[in-house]
Amino acid sequence: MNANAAAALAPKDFKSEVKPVWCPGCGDYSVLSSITKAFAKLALRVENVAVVSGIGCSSRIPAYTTCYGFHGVHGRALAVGTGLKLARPDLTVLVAGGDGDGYSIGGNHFMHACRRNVDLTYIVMDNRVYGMTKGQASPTTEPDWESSKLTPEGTGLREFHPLVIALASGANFIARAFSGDPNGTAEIIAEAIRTPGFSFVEILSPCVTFRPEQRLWKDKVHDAPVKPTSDPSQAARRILTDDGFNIGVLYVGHRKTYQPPIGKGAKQAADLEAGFAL
Amino acid sequence: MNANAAAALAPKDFKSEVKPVWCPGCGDYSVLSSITKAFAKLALRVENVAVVSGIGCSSRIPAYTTCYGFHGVHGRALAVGTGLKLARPDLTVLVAGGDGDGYSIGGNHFMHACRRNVDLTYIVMDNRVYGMTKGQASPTTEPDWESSKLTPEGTGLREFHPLVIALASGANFIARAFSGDPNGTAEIIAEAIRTPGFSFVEILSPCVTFRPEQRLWKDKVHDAPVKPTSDPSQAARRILTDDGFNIGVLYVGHRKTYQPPIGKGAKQAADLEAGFAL
Amino acid sequence: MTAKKTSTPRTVADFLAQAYAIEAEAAERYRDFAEQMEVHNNTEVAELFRKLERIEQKHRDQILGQMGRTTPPRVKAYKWESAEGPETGAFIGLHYLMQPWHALEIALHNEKRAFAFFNELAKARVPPAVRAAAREMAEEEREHVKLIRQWIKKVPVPRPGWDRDPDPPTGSE
Amino acid sequence: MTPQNPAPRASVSIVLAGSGGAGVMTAGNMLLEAAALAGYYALMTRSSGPQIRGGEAAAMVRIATGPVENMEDHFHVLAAIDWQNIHRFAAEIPLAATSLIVGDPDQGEAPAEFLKSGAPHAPVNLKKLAKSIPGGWPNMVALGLLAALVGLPEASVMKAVGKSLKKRPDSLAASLAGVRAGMAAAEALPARYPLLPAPDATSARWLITGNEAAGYGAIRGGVRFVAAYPITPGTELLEWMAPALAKVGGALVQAEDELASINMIIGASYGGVPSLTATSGPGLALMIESLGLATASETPVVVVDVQRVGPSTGIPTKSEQSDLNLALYGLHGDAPHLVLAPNSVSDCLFTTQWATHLAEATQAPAIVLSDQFLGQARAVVDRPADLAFAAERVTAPANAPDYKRYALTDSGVSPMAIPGTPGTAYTADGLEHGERGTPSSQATDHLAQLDKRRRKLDSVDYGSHWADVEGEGELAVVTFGSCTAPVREAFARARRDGFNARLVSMRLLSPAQPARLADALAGVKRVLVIEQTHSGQFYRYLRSEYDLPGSVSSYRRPGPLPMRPEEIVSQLEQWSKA
Amino acid sequence: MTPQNPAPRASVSIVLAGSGGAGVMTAGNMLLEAAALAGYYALMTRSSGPQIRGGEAAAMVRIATGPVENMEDHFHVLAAIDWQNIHRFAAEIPLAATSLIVGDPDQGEAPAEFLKSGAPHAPVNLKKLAKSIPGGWPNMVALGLLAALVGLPEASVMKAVGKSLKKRPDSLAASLAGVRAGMAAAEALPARYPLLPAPDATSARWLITGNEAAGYGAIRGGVRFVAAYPITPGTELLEWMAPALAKVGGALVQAEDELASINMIIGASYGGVPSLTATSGPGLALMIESLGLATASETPVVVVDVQRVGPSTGIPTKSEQSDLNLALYGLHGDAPHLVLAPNSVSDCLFTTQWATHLAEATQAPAIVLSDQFLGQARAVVDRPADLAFAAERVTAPANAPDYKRYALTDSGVSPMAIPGTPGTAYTADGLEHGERGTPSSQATDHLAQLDKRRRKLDSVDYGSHWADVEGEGELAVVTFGSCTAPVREAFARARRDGFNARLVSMRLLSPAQPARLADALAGVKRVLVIEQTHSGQFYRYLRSEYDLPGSVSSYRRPGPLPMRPEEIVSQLEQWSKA
Ligand SMILES: Cc1ncc(C[n+]2csc(CCOP(=O)(O)OP(=O)(O)O)c2C)c(N)n1
Ligand SMILES: Cc1ncc(C[n+]2csc(CCOP(=O)(O)OP(=O)(O)O)c2C)c(N)n1
Ligand code: SF4
Ligand code: SF4
Ligand SMILES: [Mg+2]
Ligand SMILES: [Mg+2]
Repeated sequence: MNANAAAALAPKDFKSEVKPVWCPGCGDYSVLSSITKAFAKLALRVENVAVVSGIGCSSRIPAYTTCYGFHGVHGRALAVGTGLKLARPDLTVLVAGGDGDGYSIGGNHFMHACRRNVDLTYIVMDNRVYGMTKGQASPTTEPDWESSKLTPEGTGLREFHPLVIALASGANFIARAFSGDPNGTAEIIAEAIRTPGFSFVEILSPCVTFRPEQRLWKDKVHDAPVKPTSDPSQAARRILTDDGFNIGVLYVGHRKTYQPPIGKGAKQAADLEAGFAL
Repeated sequence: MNANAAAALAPKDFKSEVKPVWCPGCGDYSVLSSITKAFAKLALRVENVAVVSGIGCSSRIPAYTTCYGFHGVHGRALAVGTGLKLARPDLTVLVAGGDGDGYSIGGNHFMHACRRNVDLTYIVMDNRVYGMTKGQASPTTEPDWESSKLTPEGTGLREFHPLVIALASGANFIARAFSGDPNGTAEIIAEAIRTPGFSFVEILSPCVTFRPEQRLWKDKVHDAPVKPTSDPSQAARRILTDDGFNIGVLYVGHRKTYQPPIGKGAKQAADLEAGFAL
Repeated sequence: MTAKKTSTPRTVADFLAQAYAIEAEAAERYRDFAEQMEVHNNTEVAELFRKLERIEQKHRDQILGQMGRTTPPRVKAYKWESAEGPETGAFIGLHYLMQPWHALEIALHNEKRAFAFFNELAKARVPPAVRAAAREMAEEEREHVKLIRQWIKKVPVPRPGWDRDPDPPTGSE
Repeated sequence: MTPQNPAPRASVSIVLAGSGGAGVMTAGNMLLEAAALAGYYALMTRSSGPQIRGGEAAAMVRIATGPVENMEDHFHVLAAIDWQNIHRFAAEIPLAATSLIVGDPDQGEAPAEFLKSGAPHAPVNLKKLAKSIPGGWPNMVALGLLAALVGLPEASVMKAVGKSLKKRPDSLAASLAGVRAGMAAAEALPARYPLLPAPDATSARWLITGNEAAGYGAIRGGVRFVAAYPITPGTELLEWMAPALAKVGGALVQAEDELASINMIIGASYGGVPSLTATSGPGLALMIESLGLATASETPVVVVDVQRVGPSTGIPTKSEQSDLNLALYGLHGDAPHLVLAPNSVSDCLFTTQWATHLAEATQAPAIVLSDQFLGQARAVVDRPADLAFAAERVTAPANAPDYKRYALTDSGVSPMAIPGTPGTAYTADGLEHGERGTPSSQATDHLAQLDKRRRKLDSVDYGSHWADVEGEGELAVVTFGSCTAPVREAFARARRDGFNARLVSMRLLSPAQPARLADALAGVKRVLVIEQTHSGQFYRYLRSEYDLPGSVSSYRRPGPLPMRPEEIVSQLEQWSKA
Repeated sequence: MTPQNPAPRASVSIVLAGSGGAGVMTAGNMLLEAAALAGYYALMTRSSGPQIRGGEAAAMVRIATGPVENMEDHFHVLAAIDWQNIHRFAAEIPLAATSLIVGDPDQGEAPAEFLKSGAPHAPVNLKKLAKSIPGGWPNMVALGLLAALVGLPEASVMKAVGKSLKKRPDSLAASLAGVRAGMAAAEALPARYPLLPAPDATSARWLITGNEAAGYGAIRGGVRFVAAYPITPGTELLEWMAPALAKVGGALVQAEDELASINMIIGASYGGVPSLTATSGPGLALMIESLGLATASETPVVVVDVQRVGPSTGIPTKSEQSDLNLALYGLHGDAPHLVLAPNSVSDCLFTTQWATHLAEATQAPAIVLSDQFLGQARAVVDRPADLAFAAERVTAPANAPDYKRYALTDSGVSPMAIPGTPGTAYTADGLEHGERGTPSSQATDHLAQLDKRRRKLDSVDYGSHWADVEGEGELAVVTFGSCTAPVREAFARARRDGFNARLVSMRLLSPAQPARLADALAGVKRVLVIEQTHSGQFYRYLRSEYDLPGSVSSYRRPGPLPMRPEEIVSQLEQWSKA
């Protein structure tokens, strides 16, 4: 089949037959729908897209798309996605997961993926909780949230600020989205994919089961009052002082994408023998 | 021996008989000397101090002191130090290591230790290289440094900004020091130890073997032109725009130290049986 | 660099305590240097640093005598104006292949700094007794400078490439 | 139809199924508690679909006149509030032709998977009955019905419901009415499974899960610091410990990952505080490097691995014993350490307590291999005996002369100086070292320290706790962990047919105890090794470390289904006749 | 003194020692190259103190008329440029009374540790001789001296020096003069160790380290993506591969840690590109969880573990075989995978190439257990044969009808769809799954997939490469890895005394090959297992998986000292007479 000649796909063509195990009301349904919309908008082909994830409710997402998917282990999605993209620069690689997966166990890969600036898009469905393991605090959980049996007095820990860390680490595209606005989110995801380099989209995605109060997020979010900037220190000021509910693209940089040439070597393996011969 | 009555110790009392394997000229000698000066300045007792490290040239430091020491595995020093301090809040715990140990393999613990804000002092001897394994690029290595056989064209990666990450993650005390100024560094370390919560001191400490050009750092460093601030966004602006050679205490916050009460439970183990009894 | 003013002694006792600290630290540092050279198999330079250590120790003990003591005093933690104490060698100057000439150059640099330190104090606005004591100390350091200068002349000047090591470094862990 | 008048039985198994929201777990727990209050022993396990919420679920309850630690061959009653996807549990809910299926006719037919057992399907309008009570719930009706079917006294059921609803007194009346309605509805059912009278309660009883028992065992053993990262099915152990530790002056820290948690407990233990983490296979895998550090630096720690089905993420909610290899062999280099396996829900207490004691005594890491079955099963058990095993670390006194942290002693154990002790400061090291801890690459130091670390484990007297040894005869079954209970039941059953064999359930898996096992197997002609793995990990381990007498066979199979007595009986038959 | 006229020998061993800066490694490498140019086989290993720079160092060179892959029992010549701390290497530098110690009298006495061998100490003023040449270096004098002592032709030495100094022509003349001065100085020495004439060079020869060979083997096998984190002694493998991959169109990425590197190569391999990482014990330990993912998701990857002395950080610069347990058993759950071990420097090439082929063919992870000795030894070897093993992954065609990624095929191998292929998109999963990859917790799916993953490895024809099998008789030695060469040499020596035995050096460690080994050992009455571990990991593994014939003994000892032929000969004697 000639990919160019093929008809463009609709969002539903990116949605698979596998039925999500998510709780009804879970924000991740909307995120799935936004992703499929973004893929359609970008006229991608299912076979040229790979969705990579770790472990968590949100990380179940690859199988819910009709694309190639990789559902790895907890916290390592960005490493898998990085290897895949570096080896196969022709693919569109979307890495997706939760706040526990990405900011707790996976925090180191997050920082280093931002630095490395491989042409990936990374989506975190942040519900400020570990959904899959029944409601423990994640790095983004408020310090005084007392509903986890593991931390019955609250964690007492300062929240992790994903956008600040992304910026401090060198991510090239930084946005915040809200699952309650699937169309807006689709736009943002599409732009993230379109932008070369490492794009990070933090999506506020309520966990209706363990954080039912997040149903009220819809009343808290608001559009970012300013246009995206490409000045890191301006971006820093904005992100540091924002209320965590500013929605929109907040930073777009111009850093060079990291991609070693692959498949372009001039030599044969046997040519290397010269180095050993006497 | 009554610790209070005991004579205060001199820096050399904190220096052990074990002779460092460091290359002559290595910045870490000065750091060791600064640490012992800081301990003496604070009138600490050797038995009440624990120095914890990972793996690397710099991480060899614990055995060079007369304090309790723990030389663990690569990248996990902060976790060991955290457990130790939480279990034994009466001790002064100093965690020390290299830029590879702390920012590459140990990056996640770094971020989360900053967030957790346990009363620890963390010293990174940053030489922008992996000394121990013979000169590979570390996260703080300049992207165009081409002297490592692993990355012969340079890493092409944006440097990791330790102070920015520390600030973004919530460290309560942030300073940069230079090993070439052991007296100034000793002051900073003493202040870091004195300040409650998680204190981070990045010490520029040349690797004369793999980065001989760092011998010239002495001409590059300069005192921070401003006083420490306790305003994170002011600190952010400063650190983001600084040249990496500003020396001094850059940020001192007032965040609450994380320390669950330990040793203070009112109950006996057997009292817990009530929960199982019919 | 961290430009904090070294506290100026107001009495001779203060002065001697400070001078004692300066010499004690200098001696200790030469011992560190000697040990580094021993660990790195440079015995020739190690021995030289030991010698320098002994010189500084002697000076230190002489001050002890001036203080009228037989046991070392508790050394106060001084804030030196400079990165290192006025007579303390910087670690970064060392190299495992260094030769006696390099070691003596370091010593020379330290003695000159010591001289300058005491000389300045001798001219400072401090009680005359302190000035006199400082002058005396400066004189001694000037003697040391001379001594080292003569010594340097006796050792060969390193050839260019003295620090060339044909072998690669070793790594571990 | 009127029920026959069946003979009362010593054990009955019931499953209550339904969609999430139907409250089958709550009702199951009440049934368990009612049985306990009535003086019975009981055990409950759970199954649920992959959905976090609203998924199909089943509460499996076995009630008996004596202690029970495993599930029976089949269930006597399957009651379903609805049938939505319940067929997915078919493999987990074996029925017999003599079983009874109770379903709500308004919820459709019972699935063919169950009907093919030949068990009759009795319709009961659970929802309608519930609706007839204001605020009524079908699960309460089902509870009453099930209690009546097995003959639990009404008072116990009512008391159990009351206890459970202490905090929701508003719904108590409706619940009790529902129970009564269910009891009444049971009258019309075509079968009954009455229990024999409960034994006289001579001993105190506990209602406890294996995870809770392990947590309590750790605290009894002296653990006062825990750092951990949540993972199914280890999380409940941690969730129980968090408030419990706070009460006894300890602390639990949620770490950023398992690399942090193992290293945090190493740090805390280095500081002198007995420390533990709990996890499951994927987490244990991440701790391997640092367990080597604990071995080399001689820092005692306890790691509870509540095993689930592997490899990789596998089937996180189900049980298997296949982390055995990792626990035994997972460290790089020669790194002797302790591996122990509890063999019942209540033994989780003893084994974890003993593990803590042993870890502290030997200054080595101990891995406790629990599993999802033991960890999450809730059981009515006799209050376990108080055993004196507690943390007793050999420490160095202040100013110990010429202190050497890694001194080469006869027992291998050398006094550990605890930070704060004057005159004994040392640096613990994962690099090979001499007696003082100073790094060394000399062959003599390496060999001496390897020998020392091995000797520590070999010089402990493990007493009789290394295994449970039962029975007589020339045949022997060797097993461990949660396979033990079904094997015991199979033995009891086979014995009635004249079968005679020894049973060795090994609690101390490593270091191996060849002399002790040889003793236990003296005179044995044939050995059968039983385990829940695919590759026969336990069998292979026994071969490698022990000279098993006579001919040796292996019966193994993977999870997720629990071992059932009948399956083992048929293995025993084949094998004993072979 | 004039040298006796000793009989020429087939092999001679020399060590050149001195402080960092003295250039002993450089001279050792020139000696090695000179030997190669003269038509000899040779091997060089290194030892250095813990200092990064300026530490004591020793270059150990063995030169022989036939292939050599291990060190001899003792060195014939120990030459030292200075003696600073060289005594620390005493255990590594065994001397005999017939050996010769050459030292510079200006550098003091030779250490007692060496003199007690009874070897004479001949003074040569190396430094003075060097100084007499403008720009002269003592190491070049030592080189000339050593070359003369063993009778290497001057032309070869000069050529080797010239090659090595290609980039520093300014120092060539002085170096050559130094060599000549050394040769002249050798005249006066009391002993000589002349080599037999070099064999006619029928085959092409390479000068290569095991790490380079493994890297090249990987590239020949098809590896085009590497992600890794530096660690001694694996780093050189990576450092060789980085530019080599760039040349052949591949790429190497330095990852932030080992967790990242293993997952990056899983990602790249999922994308269809054969991928590898290299590490050592601590790094392998960190990769364990994700190796389970590679197994469960059926993603082929190759992990080279260049083993060092464990446990924990251990002795990073020295060799041991004690990661065997971790490599074989380290995964949680039942996770069949490949483990291979090269048994010589040049076999690192074949084994890594074959491992790549097997990983790709079976869609499973392969661990290559090299070690520090093999990896860092530099050897003159016959150019290895071209073997056709390359990556040949069974992939799915575009639009394959009813595509099932994890289809239950006879061989267990199911076609893998490579991203980009239309019509076959699927999600790879570490959760247990059905044939399509959809997560499943059904017992039937779990068993089917476990069987499939096991079957894949069992249905490969490993041919004759599974082991090197040599010799005849009723006795057999089974070994692996770098123990093989000293065992071979011990055999050759013992054979002269009438000893006769078989030697099995196992290259494929897992999956076990019981039928093949049974064949190889048919008729054998006694088996001796030889390995470099403390606990006998290999012996235990063989016991667990194989029915070894007759009585089985184990000879094992840990690192850091390499196995020497004499040590094994004495074991063979004891054992064969027992
Ligand atoms: C190594 C490892 N540790 C722990 C777990 C258990 N675990 C699974 S998902 C999860 C957290 C999920 O939280 P998040 O990433 O926020 O996803 P969510 O479920 O909230 O979408 C944890 C701790 C695991 N699977 N593997
Ligand atoms: C798990 C693991 N991976 C890799 C290594 C190898 N290693 C030892 S030290 C080191 C880096 C040291 O760099 P840094 O922390 O900057 O310390 P430096 O030597 O520069 O002071 C590495 C990669 C190891 N010991 N363990
Ligand atoms: S538990 Fe929370 S995050 Fe998980 S599926 Fe349910 S609502 Fe979504
Ligand atoms: S290699 Fe570099 S960091 Fe390591 S001891 Fe030498 S100079 Fe210091
Ligand atoms: Mg979450
Ligand atoms: Mg470094």
